[in-house]
Amino acid sequence: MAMRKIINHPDHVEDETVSGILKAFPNYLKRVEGSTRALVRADAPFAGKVGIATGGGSGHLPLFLGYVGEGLATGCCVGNVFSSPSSDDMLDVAKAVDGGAGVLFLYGNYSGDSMNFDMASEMADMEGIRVLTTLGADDVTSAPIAERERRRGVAGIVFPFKIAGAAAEEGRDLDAVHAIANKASFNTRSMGVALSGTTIPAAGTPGFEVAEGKMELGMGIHGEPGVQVGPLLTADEIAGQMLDRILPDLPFSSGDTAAVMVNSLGATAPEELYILFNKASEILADRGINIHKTIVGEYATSMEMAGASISVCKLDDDDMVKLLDAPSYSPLLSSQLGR
Amino acid sequence: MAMRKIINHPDHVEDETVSGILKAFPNYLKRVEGSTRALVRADAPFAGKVGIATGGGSGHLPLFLGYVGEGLATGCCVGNVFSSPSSDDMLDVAKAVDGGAGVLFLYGNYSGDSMNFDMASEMADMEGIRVLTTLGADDVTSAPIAERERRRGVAGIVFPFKIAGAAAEEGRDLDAVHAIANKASFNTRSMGVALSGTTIPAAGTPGFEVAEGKMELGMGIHGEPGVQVGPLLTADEIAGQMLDRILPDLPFSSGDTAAVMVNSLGATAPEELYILFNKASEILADRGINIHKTIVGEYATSMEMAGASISVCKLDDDDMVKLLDAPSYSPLLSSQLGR
Amino acid sequence: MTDEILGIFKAISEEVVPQAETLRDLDAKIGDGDLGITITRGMEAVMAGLDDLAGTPVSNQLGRSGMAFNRAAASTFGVLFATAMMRGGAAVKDREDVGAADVVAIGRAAVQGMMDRGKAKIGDKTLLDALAPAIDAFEEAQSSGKSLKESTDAAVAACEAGTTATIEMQSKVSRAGWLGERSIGHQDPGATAVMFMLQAAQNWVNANA
Amino acid sequence: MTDEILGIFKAISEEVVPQAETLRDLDAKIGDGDLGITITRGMEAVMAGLDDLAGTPVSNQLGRSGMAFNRAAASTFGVLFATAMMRGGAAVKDREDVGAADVVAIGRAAVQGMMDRGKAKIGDKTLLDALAPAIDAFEEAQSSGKSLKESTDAAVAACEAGTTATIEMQSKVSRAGWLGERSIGHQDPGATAVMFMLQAAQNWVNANA
Ligand SMILES: Nc1ncnc2c1ncn2[C@@H]1O[C@H](COP(=O)(O)OP(=O)(O)O)[C@@H](O)[C@H]1O
Ligand SMILES: Nc1ncnc2c1ncn2[C@@H]1O[C@H](COP(=O)(O)OP(=O)(O)O)[C@@H](O)[C@H]1O
Ligand SMILES: [Mg+2]
Ligand SMILES: [Mg+2]
Ligand SMILES: [Mg+2]
Ligand SMILES: [Mg+2]
Repeated sequence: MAMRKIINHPDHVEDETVSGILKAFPNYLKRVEGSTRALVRADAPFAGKVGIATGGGSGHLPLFLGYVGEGLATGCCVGNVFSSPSSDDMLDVAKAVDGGAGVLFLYGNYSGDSMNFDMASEMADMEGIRVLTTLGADDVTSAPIAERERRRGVAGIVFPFKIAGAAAEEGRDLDAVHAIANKASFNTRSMGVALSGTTIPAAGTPGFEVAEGKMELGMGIHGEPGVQVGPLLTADEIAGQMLDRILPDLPFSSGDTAAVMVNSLGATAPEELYILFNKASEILADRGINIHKTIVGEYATSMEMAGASISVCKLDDDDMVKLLDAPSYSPLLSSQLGR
Repeated sequence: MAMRKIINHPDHVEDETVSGILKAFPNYLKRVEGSTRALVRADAPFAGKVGIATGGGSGHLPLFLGYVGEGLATGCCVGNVFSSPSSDDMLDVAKAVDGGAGVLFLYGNYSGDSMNFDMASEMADMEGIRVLTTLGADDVTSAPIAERERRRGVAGIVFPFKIAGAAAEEGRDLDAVHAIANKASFNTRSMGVALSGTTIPAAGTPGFEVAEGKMELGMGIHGEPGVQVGPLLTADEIAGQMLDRILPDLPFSSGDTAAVMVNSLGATAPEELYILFNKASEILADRGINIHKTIVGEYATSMEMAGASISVCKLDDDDMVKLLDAPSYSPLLSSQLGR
Repeated sequence: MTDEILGIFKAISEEVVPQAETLRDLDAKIGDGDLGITITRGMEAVMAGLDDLAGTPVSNQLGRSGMAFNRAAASTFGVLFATAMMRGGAAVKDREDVGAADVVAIGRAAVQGMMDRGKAKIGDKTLLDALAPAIDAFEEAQSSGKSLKESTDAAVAACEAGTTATIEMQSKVSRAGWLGERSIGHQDPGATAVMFMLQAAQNWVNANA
Repeated sequence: MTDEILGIFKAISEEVVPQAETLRDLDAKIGDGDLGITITRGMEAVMAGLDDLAGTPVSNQLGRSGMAFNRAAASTFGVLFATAMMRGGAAVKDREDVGAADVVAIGRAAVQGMMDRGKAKIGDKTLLDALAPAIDAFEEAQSSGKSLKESTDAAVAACEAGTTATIEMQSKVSRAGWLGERSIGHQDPGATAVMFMLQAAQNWVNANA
């Protein structure tokens, strides 16, 4: 085994991870009966409240399971590393989180996930559960803005999680939760840079590589090719190039209020993230954009990939600000999100 | 530059990191006037309360700066990557966190740090500030138990931070805070495993390496040699070997109550930590040790080093439990510590 | 063909799983490289369920096999395979006996189901570009009175041509779509998987029909 | 020697900084490899402060230079160097004129200061094993009436022997102490740095005294 990974067997990574999380925080999560990969809050469902179900491939912690919590998602299904969970598990989660007010599916825009979630949504519908869907589709480099529905979802999904989670917690109805989740998703733009690849345990060798001293701008979190491979630039240059693509895309304009996230793809250290933020905040200030909230850390990773992403979410109004600032809790997340 | 790091210049890493943190959380930290590397809580000092000053080399975030916060340390001085801060900065922090009840120096046992802190302590004494010192010295592989005072401090310092921080917050006097910090430190034992090296930016090349497919058990967080280099074992075997050395060392016995931490040295993903914890919790249960609190994540890193450590802290009595469970907050830490 | 579909699945599995490496490599070029493992895990799950399906209606055999595939290997290919089987099965629902004459109805329903699910069109560089021409060719052969064997040969030939044609296409959807023009020049992995499956079915027809 | 100490610091810096690589390599073997950068940054900071110290008492020149070193390059070596200079300076506090006869008092105070600070003993494989024998040899040479130059030569010879002797020692303290027996066979980096410094001082004496 030529991987730098602490595991037992490549085929057991996902189940042992889930088992470890359940043992670490037994009061926080439970398995849906009869399923190993469908997990919901220990106290779910919540009568009269909208349930939020998420899910996606393993290998991205704290995504997706870590976003289950108070003021966040209500349940999650866990796929294999970098693979979609199955529609069966999604249906199980939908049923387990439905408190009678319907369910929001909130996940990243990848064809495997979305086709499975769509199938689960049809099955839930047949069981009398109303489901609406919001996709994270924040990566500006994955498709032009005119084809936004093709864009993949990356770390920026943090904002819809927080905002929709708070709206559901407040007791808003499904249409309202869906509307604000869509708004948070639409208002979020992200871009990433990768400095190394990552190895899927079951594959054993890196699915893709970035040569030392090089970087790939716009690479996806499973190694989807980016827009530009070149020599590794400085932190200030990287922050500049990212914001040069992110800001005109929405666009973010002078006078706007925004939340900013600098996210590590895994191996990149907090020190580097703060160096990036140091420049990013300067650029945003120069452009007249007011930073209401800053989030820096590991929020959406690709195992041991080296790299980082910047996400910016425009906060249109006081309601979005209030929802973003609402308390939330998950033991897999930083205190930064909690208050 | 053949490093996989997002930085501007090797000599600016530390200052730009601090600057980014201050910009990200302006209400949380402030610089001591006239110093760039001495930082304290924005609302420090606290009249009548013991101040807790920490510090150490950069490159270990969230150590050390991230442990400044409510119910945690009051101030911190920041050294260059893997280097001690200077006694001047330590003195500045001591003066800035002293609320009239004296100051506890709490940091990891490395000769550069401890000689500088000792010097700062003598200078503080001359300025009429009473200082007592508690060292983190939890790495069981660095010296035999008979020479515990020679052991280096690693991730286990989290427990004295939480426990002494809560005691200071409660208003206990310096001797009491010192006594409980010493107890928490003494009751904590750790061991690490490294799967790769790390590159000091100013050096440009890895200070040490671990070949792919190998691991080094007991390696220190700056690459200090461990007790055994060998083929990379499975997660279960690693957890077993670590606990086999940790548990007899205090010793931890059947019926004991403990807190457990599984910490990533940087590149190692949360998934792997939970796989380690999955086995560690099983072993502890088998030995009759009751886990009161579980902490899993990045708490003490070595930049992009791949590897992990396990720490176990024995909770002697209800007082220790209460202090460990007390609320605390730092934006650089996980919600796991907060409640 | 009542339990014959089970034999065809077995033949497909036996022939396609050894080609997983090829699919992996193609998917690594314009996708994420998991199609090899998807096919392996998915077909193994189908195989594992076959015994339980013996004697049940074809619609059930198809639908349950599709679901088993996706449960074991959820993915774009998996959910499309499941959808195709469920919708194909639905086209012959409640029917005791299903024969060569039903292949077109099953195939059309499968294609339509996958288009509904995946919202891709012909020419978007997907497995549809392998499957749709195969159904067309089979239908044409049947309506001009060709035998099952001849119709199958025509279908596979059209499938092979369709698969090859994906090389020059630019992907418009899903993972490969993010590559834009850089997707041109690579044969679509999903189309190739469908081609391998139809070739296996063809071998089964030649040996058994 | 009033401002002469400034000249000596300059000579030390000019001669030792180019040897930083050697110190780095030695420290990489049984420490953390930062002694090269420590010496470079520390001595540069000393140099930068020299002009401001001209004309001030020797005790101040020593103490302030030591502090400047550690502020720029805090570390085990840095804090020991600072302690040595402060304590050495204190040994001649309030003295207008300081000469060769004071070297022993300064040296003894410096050694004692470092022992107080670092709690190491002679034989623990540290810079003490280079410096202490040098002071002893200087004192003996002085008391047997040797010249400053001869006394310096004797001190440096003892220092070199002491430094070489660290090779066979097992470290008992600090970073190298964690290596236990594996520290044997490597020359102590801190002792080597002290040796380089005394050799530079010796060259200064030969050229200026
Ligand atoms: N929207 C779609 N409609 C039909 N087929 C599609 C669609 N998207 C992708 N495909 C097919 O799926 C194949 C990839 O399958 P798979 O490897 O499972 O995808 P992923 O790993 O991205 O989930 C593609 O080669 C293509 O043939
Ligand atoms: N306790 C001690 N007392 C005296 N000298 C010491 C002591 N510990 C270490 N040293 C000296 O310091 C040298 C290492 O200095 P340095 O590289 O600054 O250490 P570190 O990088 O560990 O802070 C050693 O080679 C040794 O000569
Ligand atoms: Mg996939
Ligand atoms: Mg050092
Ligand atoms: Mg794929
Ligand atoms: Mg050193």
